[in-house]
Amino acid sequence: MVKKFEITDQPLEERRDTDKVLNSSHGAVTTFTGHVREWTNGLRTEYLSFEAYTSMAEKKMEEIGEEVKQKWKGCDIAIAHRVGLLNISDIAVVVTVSSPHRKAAYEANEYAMERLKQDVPIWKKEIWDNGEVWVGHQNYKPKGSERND
Amino acid sequence: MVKKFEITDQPLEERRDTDKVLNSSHGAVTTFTGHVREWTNGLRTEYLSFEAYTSMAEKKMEEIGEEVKQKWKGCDIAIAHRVGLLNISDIAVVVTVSSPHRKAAYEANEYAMERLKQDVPIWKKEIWDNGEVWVGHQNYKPKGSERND
Amino acid sequence: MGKYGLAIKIINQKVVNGMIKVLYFASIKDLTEKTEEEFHVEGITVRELYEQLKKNYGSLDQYGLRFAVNEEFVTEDEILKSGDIVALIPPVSGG
Amino acid sequence: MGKYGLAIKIINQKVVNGMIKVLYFASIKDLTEKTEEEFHVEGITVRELYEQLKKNYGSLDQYGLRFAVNEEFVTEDEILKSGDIVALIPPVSGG
Repeated sequence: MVKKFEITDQPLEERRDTDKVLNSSHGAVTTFTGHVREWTNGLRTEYLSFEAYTSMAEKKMEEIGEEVKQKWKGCDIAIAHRVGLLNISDIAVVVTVSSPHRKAAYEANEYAMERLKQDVPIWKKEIWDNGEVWVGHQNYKPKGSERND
Repeated sequence: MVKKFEITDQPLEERRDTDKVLNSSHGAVTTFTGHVREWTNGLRTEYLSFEAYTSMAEKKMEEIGEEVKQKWKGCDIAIAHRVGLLNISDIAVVVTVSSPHRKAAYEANEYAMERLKQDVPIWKKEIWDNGEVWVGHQNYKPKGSERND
Repeated sequence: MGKYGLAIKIINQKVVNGMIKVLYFASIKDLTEKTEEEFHVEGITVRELYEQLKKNYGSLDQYGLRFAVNEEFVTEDEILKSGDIVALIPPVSGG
Repeated sequence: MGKYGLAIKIINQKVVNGMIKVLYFASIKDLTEKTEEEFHVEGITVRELYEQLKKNYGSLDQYGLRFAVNEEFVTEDEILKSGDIVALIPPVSGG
């Protein structure tokens, strides 16, 4: 069975989900990939660790998918998020949206990423050479520690 | 040499350009692919043919790239467009944008596609079982013949 | 069941069935040094459970937690029933 | 050089050097049945060239053409010089 909303500990590829969402009335596909950055405002990340409440995370991603299909008729969407240790430039998340039309594909993809960052129970730990922190969980937080927002 | 702005008669792959644009301070990559739709408002397309004024098209795409890098600092971008005969679901265009941050990656990608559709000298011919037409060149035009906008 | 007490509810056989599982993730897992534990606290609210967990593990307020019951976000007024799975959800940071 | 004439300009050697190449694409290529042709029309404007092309190929106005000289869009007031490459650009439809 094709799994459109998935938490996985396996490496992600950018184009993994296009075939799951594209159909013959779709002319546009947008793919977002979130990558591990090495440099953030001068701070060097060694690697990242992601943890998820897997069953709830997949359920929440599926709910986001339903929202997207309600808001942008005719769209389809797949979301995959990786957990475990990720090295620099590894892909943490892939959001793939297909649509008859271009504008909806952009909008729906961005919306899905915003919703994912709000409500999907996944947590990121940054590891530098001199320490580590769960992003956003404590008062101390290095400046600019968000990955891609 | 890496060619970031390219007209090609070879098949395009969605992830062809990520390595050309991603660097260690980038956390976000957006990819847009425009695919040949079979069904558009009930009209069945057999295939498409794209023609380009290649040298000017590559120059114009490069100018769009410069615009994008001016407007969204820190972004990088690559654009490839295929010419020749394309079958259903084939990729006609790939726009890849990498950025430190997510929002810019979406905006810059959408902007680049809009600019491409305005000013890059590429022409699309639709071929059905009973005829063909250069899209937008004549008074007669089947309803909804645009691919993805 | 008092607001600040997490007493075991012994009402006939309910003590056996009346179990609630609590899941810990990320920074909260680091704090509790476990991924889950079970409590016999049927009928209390999420707020009451949280107050007890603060007694067990120290101040949790600075973590900005949300709560999920059976994989859905709930308010602190949610009343827990036998078999519920409660998760403490620190600010999410996927993507 | 008259507004509606596409005469060959013979000024010393300029006739040899004074060549302009015109490129045809898509629907215009279908109409002209060629991809390019050359004219000796140095010093005329794009508008004057266009008027002559309409005499050669019939009405072109319905195509909504833009014009490029040496791979840059230009207005119809652009004056053509020796060696220029002019392209008739029908509405683009890439993507």
